[in-house]
Amino acid sequence: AEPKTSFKIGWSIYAGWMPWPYAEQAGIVKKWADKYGIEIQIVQVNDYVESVTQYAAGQLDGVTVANMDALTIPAAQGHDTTAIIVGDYSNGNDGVLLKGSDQLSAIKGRQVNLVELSVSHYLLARALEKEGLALTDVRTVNTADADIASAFTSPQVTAAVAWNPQLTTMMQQPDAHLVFSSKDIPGEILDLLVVDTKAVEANPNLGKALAGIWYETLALMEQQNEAGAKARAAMAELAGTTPAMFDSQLATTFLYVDPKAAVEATRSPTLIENMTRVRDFSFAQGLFGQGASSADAIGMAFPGGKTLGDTNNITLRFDDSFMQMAADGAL
Amino acid sequence: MTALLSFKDVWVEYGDKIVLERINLTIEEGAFVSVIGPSGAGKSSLLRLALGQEAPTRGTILLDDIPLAPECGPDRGVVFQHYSVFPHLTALGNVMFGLECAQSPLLAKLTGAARRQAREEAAAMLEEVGLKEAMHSYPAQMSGGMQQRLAIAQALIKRPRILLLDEPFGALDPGIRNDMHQLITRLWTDYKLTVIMVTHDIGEAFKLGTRVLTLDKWRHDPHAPHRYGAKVVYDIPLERNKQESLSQDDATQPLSIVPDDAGITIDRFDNN
Amino acid sequence: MTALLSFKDVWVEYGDKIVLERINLTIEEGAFVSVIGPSGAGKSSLLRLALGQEAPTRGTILLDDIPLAPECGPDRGVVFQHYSVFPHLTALGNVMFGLECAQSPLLAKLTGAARRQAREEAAAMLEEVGLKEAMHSYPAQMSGGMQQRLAIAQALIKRPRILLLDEPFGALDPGIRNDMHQLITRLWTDYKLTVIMVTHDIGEAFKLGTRVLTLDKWRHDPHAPHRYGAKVVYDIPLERNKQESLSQDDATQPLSIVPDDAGITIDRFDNN
Amino acid sequence: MRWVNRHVSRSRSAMMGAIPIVLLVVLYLVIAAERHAANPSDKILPLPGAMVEAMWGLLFVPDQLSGRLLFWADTLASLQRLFLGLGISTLSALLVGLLLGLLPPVRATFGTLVTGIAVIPPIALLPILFIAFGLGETAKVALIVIGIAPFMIRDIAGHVAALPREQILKAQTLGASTWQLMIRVALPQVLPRLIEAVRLSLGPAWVFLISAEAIAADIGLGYRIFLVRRYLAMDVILPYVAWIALLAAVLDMILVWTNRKAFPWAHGGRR
Amino acid sequence: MRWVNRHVSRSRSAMMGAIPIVLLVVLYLVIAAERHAANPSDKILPLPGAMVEAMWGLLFVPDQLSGRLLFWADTLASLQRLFLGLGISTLSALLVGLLLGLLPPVRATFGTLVTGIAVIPPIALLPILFIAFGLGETAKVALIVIGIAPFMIRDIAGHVAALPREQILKAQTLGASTWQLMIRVALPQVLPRLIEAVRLSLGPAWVFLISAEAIAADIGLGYRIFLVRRYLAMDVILPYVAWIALLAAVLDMILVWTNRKAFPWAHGGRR
Ligand SMILES: Nc1ncnc2c1ncn2[C@@H]1O[C@H](COP(=O)(O)OP(=O)(O)OP(=O)(O)O)[C@@H](O)[C@H]1O
Ligand SMILES: Nc1ncnc2c1ncn2[C@@H]1O[C@H](COP(=O)(O)OP(=O)(O)OP(=O)(O)O)[C@@H](O)[C@H]1O
Ligand SMILES: [Mg+2]
Ligand SMILES: [Mg+2]
Repeated sequence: AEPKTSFKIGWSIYAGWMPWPYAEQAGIVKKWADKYGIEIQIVQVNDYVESVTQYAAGQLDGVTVANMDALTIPAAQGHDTTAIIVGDYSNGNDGVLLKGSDQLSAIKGRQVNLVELSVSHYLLARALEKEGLALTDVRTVNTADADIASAFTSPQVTAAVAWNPQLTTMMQQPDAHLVFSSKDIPGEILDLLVVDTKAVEANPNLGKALAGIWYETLALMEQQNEAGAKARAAMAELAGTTPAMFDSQLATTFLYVDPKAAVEATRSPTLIENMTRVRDFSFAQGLFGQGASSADAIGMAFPGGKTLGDTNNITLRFDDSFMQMAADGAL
Repeated sequence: MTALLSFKDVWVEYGDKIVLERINLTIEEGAFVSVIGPSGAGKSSLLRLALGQEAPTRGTILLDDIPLAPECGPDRGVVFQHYSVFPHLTALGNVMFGLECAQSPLLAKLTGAARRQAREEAAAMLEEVGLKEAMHSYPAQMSGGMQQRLAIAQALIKRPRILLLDEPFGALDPGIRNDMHQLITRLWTDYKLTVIMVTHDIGEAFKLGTRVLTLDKWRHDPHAPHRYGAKVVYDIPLERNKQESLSQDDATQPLSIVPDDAGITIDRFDNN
Repeated sequence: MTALLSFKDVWVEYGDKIVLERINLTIEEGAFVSVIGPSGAGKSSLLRLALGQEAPTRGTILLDDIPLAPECGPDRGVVFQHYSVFPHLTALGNVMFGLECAQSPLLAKLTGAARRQAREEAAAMLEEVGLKEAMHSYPAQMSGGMQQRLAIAQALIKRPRILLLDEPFGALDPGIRNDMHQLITRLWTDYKLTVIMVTHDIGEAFKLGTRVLTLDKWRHDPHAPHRYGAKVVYDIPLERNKQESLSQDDATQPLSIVPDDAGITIDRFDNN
Repeated sequence: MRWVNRHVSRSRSAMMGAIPIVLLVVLYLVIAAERHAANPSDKILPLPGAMVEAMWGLLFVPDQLSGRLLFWADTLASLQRLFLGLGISTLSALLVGLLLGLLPPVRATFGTLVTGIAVIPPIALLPILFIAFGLGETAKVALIVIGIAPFMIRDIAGHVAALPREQILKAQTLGASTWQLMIRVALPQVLPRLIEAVRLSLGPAWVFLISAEAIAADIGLGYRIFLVRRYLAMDVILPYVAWIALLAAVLDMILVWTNRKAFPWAHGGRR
Repeated sequence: MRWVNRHVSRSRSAMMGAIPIVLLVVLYLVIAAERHAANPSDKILPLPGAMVEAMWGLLFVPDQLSGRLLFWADTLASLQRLFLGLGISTLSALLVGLLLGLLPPVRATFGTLVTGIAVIPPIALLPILFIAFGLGETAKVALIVIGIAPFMIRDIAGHVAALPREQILKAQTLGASTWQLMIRVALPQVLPRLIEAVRLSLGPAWVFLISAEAIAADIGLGYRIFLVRRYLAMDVILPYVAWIALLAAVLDMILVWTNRKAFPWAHGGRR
């Protein structure tokens, strides 16, 4: 059969993913897609969770997602997923906020609003761990990500975990203190572009085109000149915010602008270390689903043939080959 | 003449209240039956049975010797006591409705020549009931008597085999009422209809009917008022009015012998 | 006697259709005015004006020499042509309603002795109209005539100063109708009510009224049927029935001189 | 016999009503089985076995953290919110609806406002709701009330305004004041319609309840659904939705039954 | 004069209707000013100046990339979805409602199903909905339809079933078949109520539209509201909500007007 040539890539609003819609509107997507003889549609899904579940359900061929969610949503469901771009890690884009205290320890016994079972939940667990507390020491209240900013204005809410752009908004509250952030656990919260393994195996041009788009756009937006500023301003507008706000969000996002750095991060053993931590937390929270009997239930593969967990059930793969091509200028 | 409609040991009960009791009645084709009786006796109930609107609690009703389905159809026309017409149609639309249903099974709307003809026919009928000038009025814009006449026109235009009238002329002044008498008698003779008419006007009952039925409670127990239902207590044939004798004659001649009501309304109160 | 209600150059129009035209009328306290006229003449419209349900297009209506507010109150009682009663109340509840409103401003519900008394009064009134046994029935369980009697009982129990009746006895058989005549005449004399009654029964109009009004179009233009409205074409005082003369007398005596309707209903058709 | 006249007895009616539902269930099973034949780990249309398994824990195994049986705790929490919201809405619909429907000046003054509130999607104004009502139970009940009360008010007001003019006039001739008219004529006649309005609002009420629970909650049927939604755990979502539908259907039946029993006059017609 | 009888002329009515709205606006301004006095950077209740500023760009400055005026593009997209959803719902309500209301066997068979669908909160089914209809326009329109059509169907069916029995009988004696009864007696009489039902559904329709746009969209009024909500940009949200309310109110007025003009018989009573 003819390999599939038309693909849908979903994205949702997050500082580290804004290059995608910009590339689409600036014609970069079309340029690369044409080059590789395929069609790529960049689809915005307003709700982050929905974008990932839609990918898991097969409605999208690729999606922008955090490492933990890639593992617990599509991969845990047996949807064989390949991360072809490691775009950035959160370097302060996620944080724990408290009202009335700048000490993390004050969180004990409080009610914490956050998007449950998300990276926020993970961040909270890591924060509590560092403080010698357990998740049972707080009461979590599931709060939708679009509403968490306004929820935090309510006097009833005294602790919350959120990511950007909401986090920036919430920090502007007079009484809010950032007591823990992803800066404290660098590299653990990764923002990826994942695609359906079968799709990219059947048509590697997809991977090539996406890598081409990504690094061209990153290079453009990193320019410290008028063109770069214009690109960033456009992204800010797409994200519904101002250029200044957007820049401040970028500052807490560690973008792997250089493909070489991305390749390096993907190959480094810390990735395996971090993924182990993520998966142990996920398993403890029951995120692998009812069928999973151990943290090893879901297998992961890394560059260089390294694996983690059940090798017979590998559903999440980190593939550095396309980033490598970008680094080599071979696209 | 043959039996068109027959009631065989028919009872109507609401809960433990007996309304009609052991009604045995045969109505011949072409008869004009006037039904009189005190308020609440069950006259309207009897008409509802004949219409097929309600099924009797016990007993059977035969139409052409076939048990009557609890369903009404175009063979029976009706004017209800609370004359109801279609509020969303003008007078003309109300009268044309029957014609349209018959001639246009799919849309019940006529066009072109057929429409013009139906319109003319309906307009003629409206003129006969004195509503020519209110042709384009909606029922809500009409007086009580006008709505009643509209209901009559609507039923008459179909020339149904059996016409069931529940106090059809109650809201009309004597002049118009007289015209209606002429109209109904003419249609009855011309189309050999069978008419059952409930009325409170005993003069009217005797003037128009070939037979006058009186419904009333046959016994009254003051301690258990609902125990006994109404029966046909008088059944007076009036040869004089029969269609044959009328055919050469003028149907609207005033009747000289209108019985006094005293003899007919037996126990006026406590009939409910 | 003094003028209770006066119409001064009153017109009623619906759009460009003139219904009532230049009505000038003075109704004295204690009068019993019968209103007759062809269907669609505007009799109900006249009552609606007196009730305050509608305001005249032109002209003024005075009650006790004060312009009538377009609002009806407990001084005026009414029985509508399409007799309407409260569907959610039993017969008893319907009749008691007026008493409850008067005696219990807050809840319109009575308790204890007051309730028992109101109940008795209402039951007595129901018995007078022959609904004793249907006391606990809802209107939907009553026949047409029973609902009409209920509406009468409901209006009468309040003994309103002015009683407006629109064909109140239309759905009743002659026996019950006669009882109603007695009842209304008794209440009228006992409580010195003023009654305006629309009827189609000319005998009834002359039997009960102290004055008979005939409403009709005064001119008819076949090319512009709506151009002319109805006026009072006859206004016949009947000294004989006046309250003074009745006080010792029996009000229900049959009248010997009932005029033929031919002279009164002038142009029967095309009144609409 | 013409279809309009084909009366269906109550027992047959129940049977016939079950047919399309059974058919839908069968259709689901067939499609689910097919999908599972193609992909045994399909999560979108789970087979009954998976649902039973997933629900078992929620139904009968106490939660580790709280020690509660989650399913029942969810149900209880949601029903409590629902009934509170419905109750407040019904009362205010009755009150405001009567005033609005009966009194032209009140209608003129507040009709536009009620329409305005009715058409403003409350979920768009959540931030303001959070400020006004906080994030606890009040906010959830408030969302239900704001979501359905304006609709119910308008429905009741419309019904009151449509009462036959003759009745209003007649009541006045019988000496009824505006207040008496309201409580003795309009109120009792509007009660059957109020129950009808509650029935019609049940669906929207659940919608707002679930939206509220999706936004911020730690228990409730809607909370659970939105929590497991991210894993596309249809084996939990579908039984939960079915359970909601069942609860709502039972409520609906109770309301229909109440209407028939409580207001004989509205149903004792000639039919 | 008793309050029931105080008729209010149309022009006065418009004036009186404006009063509470003006009062609310004033109340808002006072509270907002107070909050700003306490905290000049308060974002939750922005002052009019901030709103004008925030809206200016959306209203009049073309978007850099797409060249569209975002506000108008949002409005257009949302209205398109709304009208499609309303249209489909109205048509199906008319069709199914007539059948359900008029034919007892159909009611027996499908009544339960419609009730069932009506009480299932479509929000709970969102994941399935997006899977079934994709992330495009279809899913959004479908959510509106699933959200409001069952309600409208039940309302219309109830209204048809409540037509006076006498009319149905009379039509049959005049020779009307079931079909003719449906199109000539029930259909025209139910049309005014259908418009009423559309009016009552406008609010819920907006709710569903906004919910759909909140989850998967890249344009639309709801999308914009949820997009900027991350920044607590009430200076955009409030004007958007006001705009939605205005659009809905205008629609409502058009419907009322249509009802009066198109069905004179339903309003030409004695009143
Ligand atoms: N809303 C309206 N619009 C237009 N015309 C109307 C309206 N209401 C009443 N009419 C007309 O006013 C005239 C008088 O009506 P009214 O009900 O007063 O007659 P009536 O004398 O009581 O007749 P009936 O004896 O038949 O009851 C009628 O011709 C009627 O068509
Ligand atoms: N749904 C019902 N439930 C209980 N009783 C009823 C019901 N319908 C009618 N009845 C009773 O049946 C009796 C006969 O009613 P019907 O309408 O046939 O009387 P009628 O002879 O037509 O009286 P009228 O001359 O007053 O119209 C009445 O006493 C009435 O109370
Ligand atoms: Mg009768
Ligand atoms: Mg009249």
